[in-house]
Amino acid sequence: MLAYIARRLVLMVPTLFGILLVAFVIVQFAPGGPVERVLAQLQGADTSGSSRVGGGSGDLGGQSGMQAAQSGSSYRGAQGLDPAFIKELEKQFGFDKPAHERFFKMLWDYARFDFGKSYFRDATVLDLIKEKLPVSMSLGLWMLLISYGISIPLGIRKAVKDGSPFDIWTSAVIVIGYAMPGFLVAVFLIVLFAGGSFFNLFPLRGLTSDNWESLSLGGKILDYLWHITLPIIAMSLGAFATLTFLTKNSFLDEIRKQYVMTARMKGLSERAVLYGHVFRNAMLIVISGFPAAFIHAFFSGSILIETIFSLDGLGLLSFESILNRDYPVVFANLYIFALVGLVINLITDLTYTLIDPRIDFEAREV
Amino acid sequence: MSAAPILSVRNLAVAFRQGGKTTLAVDGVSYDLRRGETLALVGESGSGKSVSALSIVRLLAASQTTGEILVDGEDMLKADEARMRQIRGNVISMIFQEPMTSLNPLHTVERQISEILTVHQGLSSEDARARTLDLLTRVGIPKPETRMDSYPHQLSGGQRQRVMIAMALANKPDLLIADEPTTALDVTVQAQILELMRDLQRETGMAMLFITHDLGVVRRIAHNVCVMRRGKIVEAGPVSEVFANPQHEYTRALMAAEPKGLPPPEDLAKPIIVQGQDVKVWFPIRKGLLRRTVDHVKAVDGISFSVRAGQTVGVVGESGSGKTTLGLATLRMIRSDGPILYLGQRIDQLGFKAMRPLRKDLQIVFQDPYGSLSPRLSVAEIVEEGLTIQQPDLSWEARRAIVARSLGEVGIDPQAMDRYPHEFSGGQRQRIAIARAIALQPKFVVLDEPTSALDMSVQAQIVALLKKLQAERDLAYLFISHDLKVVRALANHLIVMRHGKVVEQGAASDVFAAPKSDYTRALLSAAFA
Amino acid sequence: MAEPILAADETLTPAAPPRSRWSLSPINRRRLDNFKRNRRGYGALWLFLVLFITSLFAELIANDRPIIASYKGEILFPVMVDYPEEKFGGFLARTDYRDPVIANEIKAHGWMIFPPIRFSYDTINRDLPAPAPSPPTWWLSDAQCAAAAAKVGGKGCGDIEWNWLGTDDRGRDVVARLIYGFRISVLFGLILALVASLVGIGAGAVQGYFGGWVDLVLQRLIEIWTSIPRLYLLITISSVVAPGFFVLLIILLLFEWTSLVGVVRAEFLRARNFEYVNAARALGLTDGTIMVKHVLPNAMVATLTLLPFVLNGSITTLTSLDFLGFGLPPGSPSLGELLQQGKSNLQAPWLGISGFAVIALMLSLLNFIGEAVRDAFDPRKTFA
Amino acid sequence: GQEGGAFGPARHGMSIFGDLKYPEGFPHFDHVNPKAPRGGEMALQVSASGGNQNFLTFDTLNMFSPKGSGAAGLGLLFDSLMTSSGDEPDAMYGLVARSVQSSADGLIFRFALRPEARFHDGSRLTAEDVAFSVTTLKTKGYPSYRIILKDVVSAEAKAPDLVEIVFAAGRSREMPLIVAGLPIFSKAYYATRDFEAGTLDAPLGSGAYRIAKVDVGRSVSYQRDPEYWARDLNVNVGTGNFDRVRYEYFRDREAAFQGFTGGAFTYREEFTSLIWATRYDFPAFKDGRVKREELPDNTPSGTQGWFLNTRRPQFKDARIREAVGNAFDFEWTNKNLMYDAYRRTVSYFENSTLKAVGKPGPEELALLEPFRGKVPDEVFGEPYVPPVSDGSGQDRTLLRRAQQLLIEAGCKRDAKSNLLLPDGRPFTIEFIEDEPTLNRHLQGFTKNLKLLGIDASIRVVDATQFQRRVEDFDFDLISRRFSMSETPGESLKAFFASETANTRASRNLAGIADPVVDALITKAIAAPTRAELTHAVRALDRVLRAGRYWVPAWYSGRHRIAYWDAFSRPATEARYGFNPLGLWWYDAEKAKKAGL
Ligand SMILES: Nc1ncnc2c1ncn2[C@@H]1O[C@H](COP(=O)(O)OP(=O)(O)OP(=O)(O)O)[C@@H](O)[C@H]1O
Ligand SMILES: Nc1ncnc2c1ncn2[C@@H]1O[C@H](COP(=O)(O)OP(=O)(O)OP(=O)(O)O)[C@@H](O)[C@H]1O
Ligand SMILES: [Mg+2]
Ligand SMILES: [Mg+2]
Repeated sequence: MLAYIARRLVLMVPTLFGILLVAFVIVQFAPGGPVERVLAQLQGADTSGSSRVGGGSGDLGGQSGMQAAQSGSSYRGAQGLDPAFIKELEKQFGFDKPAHERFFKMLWDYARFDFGKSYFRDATVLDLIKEKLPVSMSLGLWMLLISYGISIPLGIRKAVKDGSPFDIWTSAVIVIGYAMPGFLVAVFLIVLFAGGSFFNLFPLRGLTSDNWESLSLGGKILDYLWHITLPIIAMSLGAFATLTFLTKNSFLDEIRKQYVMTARMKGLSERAVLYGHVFRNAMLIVISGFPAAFIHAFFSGSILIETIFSLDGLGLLSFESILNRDYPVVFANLYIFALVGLVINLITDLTYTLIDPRIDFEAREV
Repeated sequence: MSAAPILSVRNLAVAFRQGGKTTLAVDGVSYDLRRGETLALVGESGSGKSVSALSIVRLLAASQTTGEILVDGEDMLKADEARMRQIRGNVISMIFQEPMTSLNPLHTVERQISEILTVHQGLSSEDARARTLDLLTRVGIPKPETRMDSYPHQLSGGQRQRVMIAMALANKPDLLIADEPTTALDVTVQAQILELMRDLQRETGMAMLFITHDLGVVRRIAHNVCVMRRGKIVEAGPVSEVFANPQHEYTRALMAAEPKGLPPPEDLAKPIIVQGQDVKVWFPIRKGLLRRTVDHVKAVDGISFSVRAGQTVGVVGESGSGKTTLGLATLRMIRSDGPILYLGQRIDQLGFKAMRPLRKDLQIVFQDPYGSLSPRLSVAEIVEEGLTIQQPDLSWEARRAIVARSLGEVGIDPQAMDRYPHEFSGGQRQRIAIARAIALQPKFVVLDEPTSALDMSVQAQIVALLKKLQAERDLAYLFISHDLKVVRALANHLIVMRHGKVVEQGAASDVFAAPKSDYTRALLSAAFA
Repeated sequence: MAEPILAADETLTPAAPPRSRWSLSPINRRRLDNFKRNRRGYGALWLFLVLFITSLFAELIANDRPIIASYKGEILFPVMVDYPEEKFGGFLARTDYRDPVIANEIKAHGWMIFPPIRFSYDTINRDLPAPAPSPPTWWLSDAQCAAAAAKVGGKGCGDIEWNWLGTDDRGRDVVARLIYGFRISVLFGLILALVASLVGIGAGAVQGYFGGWVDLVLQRLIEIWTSIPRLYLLITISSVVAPGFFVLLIILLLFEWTSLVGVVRAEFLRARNFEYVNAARALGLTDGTIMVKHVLPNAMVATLTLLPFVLNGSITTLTSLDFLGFGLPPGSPSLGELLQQGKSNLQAPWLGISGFAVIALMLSLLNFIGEAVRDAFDPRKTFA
Repeated sequence: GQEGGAFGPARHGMSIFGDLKYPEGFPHFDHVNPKAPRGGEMALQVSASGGNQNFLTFDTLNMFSPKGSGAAGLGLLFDSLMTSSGDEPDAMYGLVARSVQSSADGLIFRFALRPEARFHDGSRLTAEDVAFSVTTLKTKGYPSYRIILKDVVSAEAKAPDLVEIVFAAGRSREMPLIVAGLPIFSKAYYATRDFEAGTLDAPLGSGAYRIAKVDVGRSVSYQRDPEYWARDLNVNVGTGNFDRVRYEYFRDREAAFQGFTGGAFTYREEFTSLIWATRYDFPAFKDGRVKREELPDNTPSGTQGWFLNTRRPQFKDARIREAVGNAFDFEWTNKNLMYDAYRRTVSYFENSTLKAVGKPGPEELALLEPFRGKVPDEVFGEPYVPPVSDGSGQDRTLLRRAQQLLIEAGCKRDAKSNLLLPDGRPFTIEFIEDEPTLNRHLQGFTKNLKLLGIDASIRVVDATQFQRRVEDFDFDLISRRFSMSETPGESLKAFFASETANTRASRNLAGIADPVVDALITKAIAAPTRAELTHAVRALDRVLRAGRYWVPAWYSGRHRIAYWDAFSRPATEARYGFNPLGLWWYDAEKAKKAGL
């Protein structure tokens, strides 16, 4: 096993190289780069695409239908672009150098975990990620908790009661929940509970109130919960389906096996049989997926929900950086998440062997 | 003995339904069992013994059970689940017929046994561990400390069975249902286990419902016996009476049936089919999170053997001595050291692909027939599978005809061939496994305890079949068994194993007649006592 | 003595009556029976098939062209053939049969039979009673309809053409869009889900079954593959070719298949240790057969469970691509677009609700079917 | 000796043509309420962006650097040399500058500063600071500043209260105004700070407001500075009446609207006819706590429309271009998709005095006459106005006309009725868009084009890619909106001159290359008076419209505003400066009624 782990760790290096290389090449082919992004923004276009997500704009076109004109003084001089200016921009973004040079510089920087700064924000990539992490974590961890906490027991119960009315109506509810698009629910919730028309009970935006600093600990917790209620509801409606059905079906598969009979014969309670014996056998995928799900919870993002509730999370960050051609952020994101992903994959694989001692990863030569 | 029966079964009937058809597996069975008494349930394989036993504790899924099952006067069929939980494992314990598949594959031995102790007796984990260790010692597992952390798949068949037994006895139940509890055990261990049960019976007044096909065992421990056939009890009574004076034709047949005859003498002129030289299989013992190898289980430790065409090499020896491992290594199902030759060609280094063309000549009947049958394939599909390799152009009908014949040969109603494996009895599954191996027309077959779950009559039939095939096709067998009677009837060469090593080896007749080592002698005397 | 007993009782009946070419083997019969016994699933299958096959003929159900028309004695099939307007005395290159001028002309010289819904997915209802998105016609008062009705010489809502579920924000009939949208979503989803699962299962199976370097290398390749910045790939590709049904399908396929690999690989890693897999190997079966017949059924549970969701996921993906503008070409009948419109038109609940209802229905049906299939292959499933 | 000739007199204000409505020492602008009470709060959303500002979020308090997204309202922190009057198109009056004088050639401007000008930290605002601000914005500022300030040669402090700005020869007409409107930073403050840094430290300004509170990405509040040095200055009388100004950010439009209905902010300008028409039915509106108004917007509405790329073979022929325009049924679109909220744009200078109407007057004729024969004759008649349809969405008369035009231009149909260009290639049109907003409106447009046999399709791409294609003129038809100035100058070249027709990334999207247009632009740029400018531009408008270079879209001409009823406003509107934040005041009594 040690040898295997070592092999996996060593292989991470070429893998990361491959990931960066492929991404780099693809990015080279993408039409329009940071220079165009700057120019587009100068023309008042929404380069990040977020206004598309946040709802159509007015009837006039232009960013959010609002006056994209440059304020007061500057629009008077609406002029063409100076080629020298474009050259200058290219230099600023390092595009005066050939691609391979840029690539190897990036590799060298990344090898030292130096991710550089965003093209368009005066912040290092790591700072940006750090800044967005709380939002993503909040959403992710709660979602994880809720989805696992509800889906697994529910799935098990459904398996036990397979075919009963309980099974049927829960299926219906879950499927309908899944079919409900989160963004519609979110908007619906906002109208219902956060607008001036019905109940103005919940906040519209963010994770905390602006007076958060001055709250007591209990107040902080309440404030926080108050803020995430709506986004979490909107996100979680669809979160149960796959896990519940997976649990149910895996359980159905195991539940009539001989060893379960043995466990029953021991006089174990139904719970002990289900959770103590069947669970581990049935839920290889689910359990071993947990570390990954857990880590992913820190980085999860949902562009739409983040937009609707004005939560600035990693989902929006990576989406906007991609459309904005903010390559340092794009590549650093890619690199960091890929690295995390590789480690998670390894952990997941090791969990397999912990769950089922018969599992190994060697080739079967016999 | 107290007068009120602890178990009283009245008119029990169990029916299975599938595909619109109803199969009556148990049909109006009635018997009583008193405290301190042992009732033996014998009968034909597939006669409903296991089903009737399982229905007592209501563990039969997808079936309709009617009648009355009174345990201490309480009708099990009417008790609710909570009550059943109190009863199971505490009042009634059960040893399942197939120990190989009855253990939770992902729990260690310790956990499996101590669980029942903590649940019903509320023992602390240390106490439970101590008790577990004690139980394992008592069921004859050597060096139990080292076995506590093993998973079922790391145990030999007999060891697994003993873990089951330890589990069942852990709580000193009032009623023990033992479904073929000693099939995977060699005679000495078997004796030890029976002794243990009897001790317990004396100590606590435990009643035993003992299902077996080994009439010797019945004679040794049972007070009463019921003979079952086709879901009905055809004869019942005190052991001594029934044995002395069997009334029913079937009982008489059963008693008389015994694998008979002797194998043809070894013909040293025939070519050697399979040969092994100094074969070694060491399993690493891994510890810790990183699963480092700290030691080895030397399951097979330098064994040399050869099997000729038309020859049967019997492998006997203590449970856990490495017989199964040897068999697997011979067919290159596990990695081994030391040359293994098939028709003079070394196969011990061959990979997956290179072995494949040879596979149809080298077959195996696994010790755990249930585990070796794909649960989602019908029996027909399972048996037919090998044919598709051997004779890929056969039509569907032709293949089915062959399947039907093979099944018929091992005594299975071909009409049942479209059922799934779990819908058969233990003995039936074992025969399906045999049918599968034989359908391929191999040159060499490893038979790992192929008759352990079969009643005498079927056993005899299978032995006869094996002999017939051997004679027809010059088949070579590596025959692993605890049942020395069967071995004597089949094997013309014998290897006696212990702790992974050969204790004694030679022509079967010689070994049976004049065992050289003490171990062999002890074994033989226990078997033919 | 044992043998006679056997021989006496167990008459060897012929295995089965000879099988005709198309009939199922008994075990498959049993599986099919099991499938049918799951009444919900069986019903769902029928309903789904009916809906799906009906939607395949969407052109005959909701269209702005007559199915058949007779003009000056000539029988025409406008659904299938593009007739220039000149044919009917007009001047345009295409004929709009809904245009009153043309309609009257044809009626004057013959007849035409329209499909039950006289809108296609991209037909703009030009005589909207209220600005788009305009409400279902039955929701309106006669006063609201008056202006539109006046054009056809009527007075109230009864006189105008009905939009049963209203129109979307471009004045297109929601029912027509749902019909076409259902078709495109299901086709897209089914193809995507099936191909992706096949490839994904294949890759996962190979990895899990063989292990070793095969696994190590494939896993690394997949890791690299899944890290490809998809949005850039999409942007790049869509800058070369206009994204349409097949382009999107292929692009999504490139990535979708990886979603099942992990699950299947895990199941295979586990199942390859099972005794019956060893037994199959001992039989000398090929790796392919072992994987498909013996190991795969274990992985099928997860796959079958996830399949409806993969299918639905493709709709969601399409939706989000629509959001970003990389989705189906504008104007295509996409359910995603409808949902999106639902969000930006809260005053028009019929948009969001009908989109959601169709997706929920589709997903429920697929789920029920999936459950029944699972039942069919579950050896222990028995129906009382 | 001075370069550039003698300096003119020092004046209290300036405008492009030198005309000033307000005399020196005027007490206050006409459109203010000099007695407006001060106090209260106005909370609103950003509706126009400058510098690096973004409508959806902010992450820095530096809006002048290229990095990050600046918070809204940061302009409130800074004074400029001069400030616009609001009821003249381009006049500015001294704020920090006491007076201004310019050299005879108009390339050197000297601003005399008020000695009392102070930064918020109490330090004096000097000429050094002004010079620093101009040069810094020119070299390090947000690109739009860098581009505009190209024509500034130098900015120098001649004395603590005298700054001299030198412009390059051939500068655009509005340059001095632009410089006079630039924010003024403290040189000392930035001596220790990086000007480009995307910082969250409140920058040092000198303006009427200071930053009170920042909640990154969500809201930023300003507090009126009671010590503001210029609070009683004539240009400031009656302005800046709110004690607090708060900008709220919402990433989602619906969330923002709901925020407004719930009172999270109090003033909202509506840009979507659909919301305006359908969503104002929430309780606060129904019971009168929220008011809704449409106020006239008299500024040029901007040039929005679909520009036809004449570089493409499809659009070489003006007849074809007109035919395409005929396929767009504005009347139907306006009624059925936009609640009749808009008016058709007909001119490039819509909603301004520069728009050509009726037959050309004598002055215009004088400008046009030399080109008779080189321009279509219609130029001398009524200017071209896009046809008005019958509102059916598919006006057969218009389509027939289009059909005729196409045939006249030499288009034919193939066997499958697809339209072919005169050169025999199929006629295809692809609309590209960088956001899906206009797809709704295009639906009917493309449908009609298809009826004509043209293979029309819509393609939405991401903004950056869009930009690339626009720069390369790689499009058939493209929708854009440009802001037009009331006093256009050099910018006309960028839009319409042949010199820009083939310059990459220019704004001459249609690729207009017409010597007549060039000549008229030269006339307009050289116009010494507003009247002459007006005639020149109107003449230009006629020629451009005759060229059928675009399918004009629509404009509103109104401000649709909704607000919680807590405000009052001056009786007279500022014609050119719609500025509720600056000119309205908080009415405590109303506010109480509205429950604020
Ligand atoms: N789930 C099931 N569905 C249908 N038939 C079944 C099922 N389980 C058992 N049977 C049938 O019931 C009969 C009795 O089975 P049972 O297991 O009780 O036999 P047994 O007497 O224990 O035999 P053995 O000695 O071989 O273990 C057999 O013929 C078997 O095929
Ligand atoms: N995978 C494994 N890992 C570790 N130890 C194993 C493994 N398989 C078998 N063993 C050990 O090897 C020894 C030999 O096992 P084997 O199954 O060959 O015994 P056997 O002779 O067949 O016994 P039985 O008669 O009980 O079936 C046993 O002690 C067993 O515990
Ligand atoms: Mg049995
Ligand atoms: Mg064994």
